[in-house]
Amino acid sequence: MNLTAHAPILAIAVPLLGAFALPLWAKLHRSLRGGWLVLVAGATAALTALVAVQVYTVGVQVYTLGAAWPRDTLTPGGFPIRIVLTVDALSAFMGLITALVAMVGFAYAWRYLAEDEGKTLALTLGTLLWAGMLGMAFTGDLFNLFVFLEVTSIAACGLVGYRTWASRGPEAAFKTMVMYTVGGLFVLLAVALLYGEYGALNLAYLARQITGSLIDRIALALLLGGLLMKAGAVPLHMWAPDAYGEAPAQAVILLVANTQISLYALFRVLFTLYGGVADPGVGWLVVALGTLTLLVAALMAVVQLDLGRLVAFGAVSQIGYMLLGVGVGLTAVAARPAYGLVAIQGGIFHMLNDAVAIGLLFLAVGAVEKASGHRNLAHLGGLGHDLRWTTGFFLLGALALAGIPPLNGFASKLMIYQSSFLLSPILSALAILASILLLAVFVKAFQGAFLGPRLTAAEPVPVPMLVAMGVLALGVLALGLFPELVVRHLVAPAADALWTGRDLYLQAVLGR
Amino acid sequence: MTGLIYAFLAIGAAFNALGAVALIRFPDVYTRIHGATKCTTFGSIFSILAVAVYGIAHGGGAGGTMAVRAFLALGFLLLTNPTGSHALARAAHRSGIKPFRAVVDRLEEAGHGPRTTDHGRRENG
Amino acid sequence: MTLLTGHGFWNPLLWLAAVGGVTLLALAVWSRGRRDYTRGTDGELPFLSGEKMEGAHVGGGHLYWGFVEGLRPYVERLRALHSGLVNDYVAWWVVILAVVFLIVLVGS
Amino acid sequence: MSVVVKTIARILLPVILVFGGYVILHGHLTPGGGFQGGAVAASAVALLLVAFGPGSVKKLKAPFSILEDLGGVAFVLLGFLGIGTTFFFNLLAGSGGLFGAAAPIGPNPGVLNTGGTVPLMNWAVGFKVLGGLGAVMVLFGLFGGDDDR
Amino acid sequence: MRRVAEWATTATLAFVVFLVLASFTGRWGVWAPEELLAGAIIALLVGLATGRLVWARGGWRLLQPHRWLLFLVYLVGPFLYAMTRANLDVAWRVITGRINPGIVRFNPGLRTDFGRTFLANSITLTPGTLTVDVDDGSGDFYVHWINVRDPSPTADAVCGPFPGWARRVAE
Amino acid sequence: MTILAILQVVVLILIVAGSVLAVWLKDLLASVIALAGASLLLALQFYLLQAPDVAIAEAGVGAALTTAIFVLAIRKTQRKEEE
Amino acid sequence: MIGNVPFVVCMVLVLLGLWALLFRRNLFKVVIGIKIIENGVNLYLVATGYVHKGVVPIYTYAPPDAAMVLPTPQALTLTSIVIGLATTALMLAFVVVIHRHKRTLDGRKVTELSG
Amino acid sequence: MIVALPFAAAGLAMLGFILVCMVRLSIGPTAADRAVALDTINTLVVATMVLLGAAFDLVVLLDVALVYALLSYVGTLYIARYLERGLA
Amino acid sequence: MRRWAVVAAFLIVAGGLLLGGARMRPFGAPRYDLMDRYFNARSQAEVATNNVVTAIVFDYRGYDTLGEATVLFTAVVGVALILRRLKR
Repeated sequence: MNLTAHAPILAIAVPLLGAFALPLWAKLHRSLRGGWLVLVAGATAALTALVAVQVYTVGVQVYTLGAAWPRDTLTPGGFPIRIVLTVDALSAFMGLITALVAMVGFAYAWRYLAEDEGKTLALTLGTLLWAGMLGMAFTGDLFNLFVFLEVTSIAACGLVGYRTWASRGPEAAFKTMVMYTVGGLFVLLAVALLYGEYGALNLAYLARQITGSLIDRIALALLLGGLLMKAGAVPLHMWAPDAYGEAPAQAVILLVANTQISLYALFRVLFTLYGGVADPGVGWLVVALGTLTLLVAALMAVVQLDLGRLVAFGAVSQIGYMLLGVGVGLTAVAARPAYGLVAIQGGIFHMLNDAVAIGLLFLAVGAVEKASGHRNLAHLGGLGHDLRWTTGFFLLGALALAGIPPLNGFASKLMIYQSSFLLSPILSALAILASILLLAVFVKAFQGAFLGPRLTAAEPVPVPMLVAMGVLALGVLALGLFPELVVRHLVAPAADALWTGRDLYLQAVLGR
Repeated sequence: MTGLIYAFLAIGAAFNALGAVALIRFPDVYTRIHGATKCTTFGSIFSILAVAVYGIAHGGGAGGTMAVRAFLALGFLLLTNPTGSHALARAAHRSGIKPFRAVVDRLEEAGHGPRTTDHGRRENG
Repeated sequence: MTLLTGHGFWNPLLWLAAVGGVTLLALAVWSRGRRDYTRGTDGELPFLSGEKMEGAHVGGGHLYWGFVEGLRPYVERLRALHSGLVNDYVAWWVVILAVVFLIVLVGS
Repeated sequence: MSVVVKTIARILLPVILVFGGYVILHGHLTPGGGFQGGAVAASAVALLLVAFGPGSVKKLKAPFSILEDLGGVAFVLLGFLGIGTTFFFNLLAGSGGLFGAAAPIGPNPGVLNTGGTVPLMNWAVGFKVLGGLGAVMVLFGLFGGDDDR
Repeated sequence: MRRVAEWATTATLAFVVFLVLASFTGRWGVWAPEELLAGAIIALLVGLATGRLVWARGGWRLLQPHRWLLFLVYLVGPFLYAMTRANLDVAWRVITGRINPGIVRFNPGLRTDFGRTFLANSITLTPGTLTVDVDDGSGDFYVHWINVRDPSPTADAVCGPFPGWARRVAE
Repeated sequence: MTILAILQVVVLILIVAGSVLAVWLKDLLASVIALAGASLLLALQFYLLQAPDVAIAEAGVGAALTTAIFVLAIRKTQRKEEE
Repeated sequence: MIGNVPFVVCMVLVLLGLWALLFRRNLFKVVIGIKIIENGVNLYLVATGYVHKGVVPIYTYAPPDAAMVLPTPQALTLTSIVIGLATTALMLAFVVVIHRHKRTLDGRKVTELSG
Repeated sequence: MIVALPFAAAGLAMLGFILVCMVRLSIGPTAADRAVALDTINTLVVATMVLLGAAFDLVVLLDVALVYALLSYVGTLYIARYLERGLA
Repeated sequence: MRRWAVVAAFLIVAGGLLLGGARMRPFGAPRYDLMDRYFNARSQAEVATNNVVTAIVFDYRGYDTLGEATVLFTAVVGVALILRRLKR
């Protein structure tokens, strides 16, 4: 068996198998569960990396499920009937992000979750969420996208409702679930419309067929609605602070990655599926929503007193930067000026930076909550005396997220500022304003929680949690100090996949 | 054979109609259950018999299967329908619905009447 | 090592070197300052309305109070929109969906 | 519930389970399949719960979750069976062995021994759905109190 | 021993049900051999799963063949007659709206679960009566009678020959 | 209009009627009953659209399981909708 | 023959569910609204696959030479029904737990996470 | 494709009766009334499915009717058990 | 005021959706030339199943079914997580 050819499906099937078997191992013995989880997570990460290496060195990978040969995408009639996994550079990039986040999350969860009976289930849900995200990233089939969207939705909501002993957890989970489900159902409605019109479900095939007719436009609207909701753009973001604030910390970073995967699906729809009938109106809509997102979320963060909710609004505002970057690219995609590519690169690079930095922040908040038992800024203070490492990590994450120069947030934000300046100076001014607001917010939170005299007693943070945070902190530093390497080798191909790679994507599936 | 099928269909439709009308016309739950259960069961029996006769007349594997399936559905209906009605009638009585203009209510007298639960609300009937 | 961003460039190492230079300069200036500052005087206590307070901490809710108060009129309006009611969440979504429909169907 | 309902439930429980098994078994010949049959069989759990009270299903929670895990694992492993060519490749169809008979083309009464991995997947999904939905019913039925009359 | 009997009888009955479901599946016989094999396995599993529950309250006498014959006779004879009468009765009452309802109690003297169930379902489908409750202990039937002629009737007054049939078939 | 088309339209009307009832009724149990009725008729519509697989799934799910879960959830919470 | 009436009716169902989501404060009604949307979408999917004078896409005892309806939407709908059931179960679990904490189902009183 | 027209006509009649039951479902003063209406609709739908199975002349369609005949009763039982407040 | 804005938005969405429903390919005449003709014609030979839907569910689109099974598993795990009995 040729491992490299089968890597795309194995990267999804292995975590699914792992998740199905995890409760069984846990029933046998607890140590077996740990070993199995390490095995599965390691294998999945390795397979994802293998896929990424293949994609970045060779080109778009296709895998036809159930065919006689993985590259047999077409039947004799010349159309794809089976589900085709299509992995291009952007998919692989998203896969790498999820792998990083999930590994860190598992390492963190190891000591973060209490060993009551919920730990096995939470770990299972985490694995399922990871598998769902990989499935969304790698699939080349519209209905399959919906199925894995639902996998991620349900797993995410289950994790959000983890804290059933308090009323806030289930409340946040219910609201999130309602929004996710409605969004997912409208995506399904769009799939039904497209299927009824073209009789096919393959993304590439549909992309060739779509002409911009009325049904196409309505389907586009429904897809936009559903996916923007899952991505959490203002004013559809309302579930996001609830969910981020209430979920356990190791789940929050997966939720953030999930948001980004939804953005990926949105970009896939906008650039690949509807790339042939690019509509500047939609581009401006995305730009407007992005600007609104980063401003409103930053403003909302100013008045928050709950540390988790404060960071959550910070996380929502980062979605705005990604939307802004890619939206600028979308408005420019017809004329293809140079700044469009830079904007997309900035947006995609910001996904990685956001996953690392906001993940670090959320993990630090989780550590604070576990160590001190509080999250309210009115009660916190002087944690820096006891939690030295956590303090450092929080500061690092906050500065990176606010875009302070040597750290990673700055590089991607700079790209977004510059390209959006070329589109409209007001946009970049607003973006910078939001960054400043965020800096103020985080400085406030940092000062309130960590500095000052020792107000709150805190227990030491377990080592695995520190290690998980340390990995992300190293990521922040590395991405900040060597952005050029990352952009040239990882981000630029991914951006090209959206910008000019549409034909390559279609050719990989459909030939010709 | 065709005449038999038509007759069965007509009887079935007529009694089903009677069940529906009884549901509308009768004054309280119990009498409605009377009408609905008896008439729809009887009507369905004849409808299903019509199908079974059609299947047998059809002959062959498909027709035989059709007849067997129809009779199975009939059996299931005969098992489940009266039970469901009984459960509903008992539930209605326990939830406090009095029979309409009852001459006598031995069940109420016997103390199987409505018990209040932790919610303490009675049926608004 | 230089990230080109279309119309500009960004090199964190260069930036770090510059920051190092500036830091050295600052140290040099600082080293020429007054020598008679000592620890344990009133100079290191927080100044809260002229009162001396031992162990005072400016909590997260109080830091740059004026800034937050200045933003409050805007933020309160936004906060009112975050009502926490599921129906409102869906209502916002429907509004955005309507906007998308208008843009997609009518706008072009 | 009253003795009538309990007795009828006693009669119907095996019938529902057999019918669920029938639907799963003939999934590739008549309408039905793993999910439908599993749902039908899970309705038996619902019937058990409603007729005999939550106490009757208390012991079923663990077996059902194990059943579901096993069904899921079996389904993925059946997918892995075809990994020599591709994932989910139907290795057994038309191979002549178990479930490997070729179906006669055109309208026909149906031969049970066909379909390749499809019947096996039917069974895996059937047990998985039975376990999963049964576990959901049991969890809902047992939540918040053990009072049974 | 009893456990094994429970499993075996349940599995056999389940197999019978399966056979009815899977009839006309074979090409040259009525049942294809693989159907029989698969059905036997399913029936065995079902028997193992539900055997204890099915026979938890006895009722072994139902297995006697002559009772099944009697049941068939009952179905096509008195039952069908009573049902027809019941429907004509309801039709008449629907048209005229003449009802005189009440819930009466009587004791048919049945002891087993199956007998009581049999009678209750028969009552529900036959003229003017609807079983509302059955007392588990004493075997009292509470019946909603659409045309009460006697507030304290005997079993025969309400449901005619059915208790006897119930005793013969199911008890 | 063939008789099949009439059948389909009538069932569609009934589905909409059941759904309207499910939304409109204040009593949650009645609402669930109406939803069960709508789901029942939805299965009938699937049947008319020649999709027995889907109809069986909808029958098994809608008739027994969804109703059961809804009723259990109502039992664990409360029945009336507060206004 | 009947035009696009089934499609329009499906859309009406979707809108009905959306109306319930928008204007019904009770959490249960929200779940019911989602169920109705889901019913509409499922019906839409199956309706896209219907062929006039088509028969079931099953060869067992099928009439010869009859056109079959499209099988793909049915397979998709099957998947969608399972997903709907899973979603409903999880949402109802949330509702039950929320009621356990708050003793109310009124959406206006379940607004701890606001602002 | 309708093969046997009388069966289809009978099925259409059943749908009319379902409409009548729907009226009771909407106005029924108590939940028990609505449950009775639902139970009646269940029976009528089973009859309709069997009739239409013959009308389409497709055996495979009758499986749906079987499933309904078996399972519709479970939903009714749940409602009944809720009404008598016994569902713990 | 806000309510009317929401109603207006709802009406716009309603217009879009109903337009989409009305402008679909006519009911009963779907696009048949691509996948579905292939499935109906070839599934008996390729997968050896009489039921084309099952062939699609478990063979041609088996991966979707894996996703579906995953959804169900996820939901069950989620329900078990939400309705778990807390030790505290």
